[in-house]
Amino acid sequence: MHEWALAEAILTSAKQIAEQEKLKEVTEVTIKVGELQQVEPPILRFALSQMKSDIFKSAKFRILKAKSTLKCRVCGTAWQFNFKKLDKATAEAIHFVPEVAHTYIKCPKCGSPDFEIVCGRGVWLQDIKGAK
Amino acid sequence: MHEWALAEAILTSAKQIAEQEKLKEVTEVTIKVGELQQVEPPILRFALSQMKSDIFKSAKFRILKAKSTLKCRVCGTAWQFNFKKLDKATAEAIHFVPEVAHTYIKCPKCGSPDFEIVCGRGVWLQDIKGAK
Amino acid sequence: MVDPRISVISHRLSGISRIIAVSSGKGGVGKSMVATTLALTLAKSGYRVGLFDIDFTSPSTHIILGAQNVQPKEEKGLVPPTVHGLEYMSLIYFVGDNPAPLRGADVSNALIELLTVTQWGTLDFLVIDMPPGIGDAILDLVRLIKRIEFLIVTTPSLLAFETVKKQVALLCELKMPIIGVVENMKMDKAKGITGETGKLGLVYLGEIPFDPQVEDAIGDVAKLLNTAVGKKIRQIADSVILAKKRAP
Amino acid sequence: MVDPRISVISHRLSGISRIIAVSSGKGGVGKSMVATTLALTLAKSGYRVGLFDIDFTSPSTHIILGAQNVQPKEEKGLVPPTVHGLEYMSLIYFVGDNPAPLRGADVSNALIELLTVTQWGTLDFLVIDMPPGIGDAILDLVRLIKRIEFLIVTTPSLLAFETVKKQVALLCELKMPIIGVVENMKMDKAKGITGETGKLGLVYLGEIPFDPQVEDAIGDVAKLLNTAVGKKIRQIADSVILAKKRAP
Ligand SMILES: Nc1ncnc2c1ncn2[C@@H]1O[C@H](COP(=O)(O)OP(=O)(O)O)[C@@H](O)[C@H]1O
Ligand SMILES: Nc1ncnc2c1ncn2[C@@H]1O[C@H](COP(=O)(O)OP(=O)(O)O)[C@@H](O)[C@H]1O
Ligand SMILES: [Mg+2]
Ligand SMILES: [Mg+2]
Ligand SMILES: [Mg+2]
Ligand SMILES: [Mg+2]
Ligand code: NI
Ligand code: NI
Ligand SMILES: [Zn+2]
Ligand SMILES: [Zn+2]
Repeated sequence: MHEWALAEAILTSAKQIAEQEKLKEVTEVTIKVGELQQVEPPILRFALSQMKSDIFKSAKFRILKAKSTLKCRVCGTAWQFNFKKLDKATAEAIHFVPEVAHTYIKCPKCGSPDFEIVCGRGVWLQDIKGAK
Repeated sequence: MHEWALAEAILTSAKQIAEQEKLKEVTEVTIKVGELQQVEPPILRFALSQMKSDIFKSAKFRILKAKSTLKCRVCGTAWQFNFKKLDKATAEAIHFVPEVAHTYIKCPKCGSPDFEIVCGRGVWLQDIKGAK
Repeated sequence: MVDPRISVISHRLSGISRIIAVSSGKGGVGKSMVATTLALTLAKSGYRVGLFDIDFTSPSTHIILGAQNVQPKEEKGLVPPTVHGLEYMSLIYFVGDNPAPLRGADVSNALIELLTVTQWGTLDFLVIDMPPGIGDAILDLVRLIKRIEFLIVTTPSLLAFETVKKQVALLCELKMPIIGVVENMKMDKAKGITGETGKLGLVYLGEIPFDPQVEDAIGDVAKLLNTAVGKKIRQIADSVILAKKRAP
Repeated sequence: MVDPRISVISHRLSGISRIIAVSSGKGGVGKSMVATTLALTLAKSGYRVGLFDIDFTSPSTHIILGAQNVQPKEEKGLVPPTVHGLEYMSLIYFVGDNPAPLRGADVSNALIELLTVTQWGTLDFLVIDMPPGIGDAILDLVRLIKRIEFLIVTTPSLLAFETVKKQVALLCELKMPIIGVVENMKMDKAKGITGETGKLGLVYLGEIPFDPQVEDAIGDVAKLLNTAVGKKIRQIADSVILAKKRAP
């Protein structure tokens, strides 16, 4: 349940945006979770539902999953990250700090750990809908 | 005339691409030069014309200028870089290595040197047209 | 798309009274040694202290502490384990002894992630052990933790001090508070930097002797606190405790 | 949009016989001292030698060389000035004594720019002085200069050697050639790392004594070459000259 900390970040950030946009009530928050970090939508949703208050009272949380694309800086190969291949401890380490992927994952073509996490890294706030 | 080295890079890179695309002749090369580096199109054009050979014999070089946008990572301010404000030595340093802008330029709002060069940094190869 | 993490960081650090970055443009001047020993000394004096190693690609504090078989606990975030009295956080929990080849953007991202999810709780001091250089780590700390205070470590060598001067110039320009300068690995005959420090308008916090015994104390905290280095840092800790935050 | 610079780098380096990166995961172990003294020694032996300082945010080699009032010449690129017999390139030509707060992506870009425009001409050796850590600089060198050879510097300290081990693990995995390991700042009583180096399958190139005289020789090249450090590096230079490129 370290997702609780991420959920709190989402609510804090969403609240700031809602205030900027002068929303009195937030009806929908769209969140994107990248596959690399393996955040489970049900866990995140539970955390969000436990913490939501005031302007979020009736808010729905849409959680979209984003595939994770890695791209090798040495040979240019792009590939989809398949976390099922990782052992449990490694998967958990990447779950906490996605950047440690550079310690465990190599380019499937040239073996380099020097790849870019093009997309699907962590948790993003994509959209907020509400009433003024 | 350090532009000569950049022109050589452009021709080398354009040639590689032309080979990949199996072009027998290149008719047009579109280049984008960012304002930050203050590369003068006439100088670059002259260097390109001096060096062009074989597949580039009848190539035209289109050189587009790109405004340089800097964005502060601390306060979020985005601004257009105005190199006319710089003294000659500073302008020349940035001309050679655009990143040293971080030594001389500060965010106009908060004074931080921690800004992103969003666009208009250096020299880019935008497009190649030719015949197979 | 908005990165939600940044917004929660100041809240996450809100239970911490003072955040001190042990820093130096130069590598190998003893940042990790000073940061670790300072944190241990403050903890021994009864303060609640955290130690955060953000030299992600070349961490040292876990070796100095002899930290082994510890892991953070997953509980509404990551709760750092207590190591020799310190709430201790490091990337080594996630990479072990393996290399962590991280580019600057990755260092930045990992730092933001750990600041987002680490539950430090209530602390009197959070001591941060920094990587050398003027790169992503220091720029992000300045950007994300406005109230951070810097403790600068140098050696008497011209090579170290010239580099430190640049870092000080940067911090001054950014109006960041500097507690003072520690002169580490001072040899008997070495010409000191007391005067130079004064010229920069900085507080000279004292010199730590070059002590060959320190090597044997790596991994043995009790021994470390009893070396000449440990004893000197006790005095420096007093200055740190008393230091008001001040812009240079 | 294609970055045209990458394509010309190997051509730009084609007149150079050997490219040697003096490297260490750890800061302050003497990379800059070894790189500078090695380059000077090779030049004194009659080789054509370049020295390239890529520790952009904390450069030291210009101070060791006492390089002053020199600038590259703009001529179909940038031609490095000759400093004490070395074709010498550093970011200090462009930033002077001012801080250069560069994030990793900026370090990477500046490195690529300088590799693109620097006209080294014909050289027997290009010695590269590296920043500490495992970040953008080393990853870019490995990516852009496939034939680069590494010379690893460490001290006898556990803190240095543990960090160096990680860097070696990375380089081995990347199949990069390592000339060998130099043990710097060896004190008389210190337990050496000869055995450990052997266990890693690396060549031990020798120990350089800790020599307090070195500080006085900073900025004075003739004096530097005459210190115990300078003399020892003369022997190490012979091993470097003889070393065949070898994957570890
Ligand atoms: N006062 C001292 N006397 C002797 N050795 C020291 C002293 N301070 C640090 N060291 C040693 O110097 C080296 C660099 O110290 P470290 O704390 O790792 O520096 P940094 O974190 O700045 O890279 C280590 O081998 C450490 O054991
Ligand atoms: N063999 C040596 N004996 C004494 N001092 C040394 C020796 N080698 C390096 N130094 C000193 O150690 C410090 C770190 O050296 P430096 O070359 O700057 O390391 P790095 O480039 O790895 O950061 C400098 O103050 C330098 O003068
Ligand atoms: Mg350290
Ligand atoms: Mg605890
Ligand atoms: Mg150095
Ligand atoms: Mg010359
Ligand atoms: Ni979790
Ligand atoms: Ni020019
Ligand atoms: Zn690859
Ligand atoms: Zn700003």
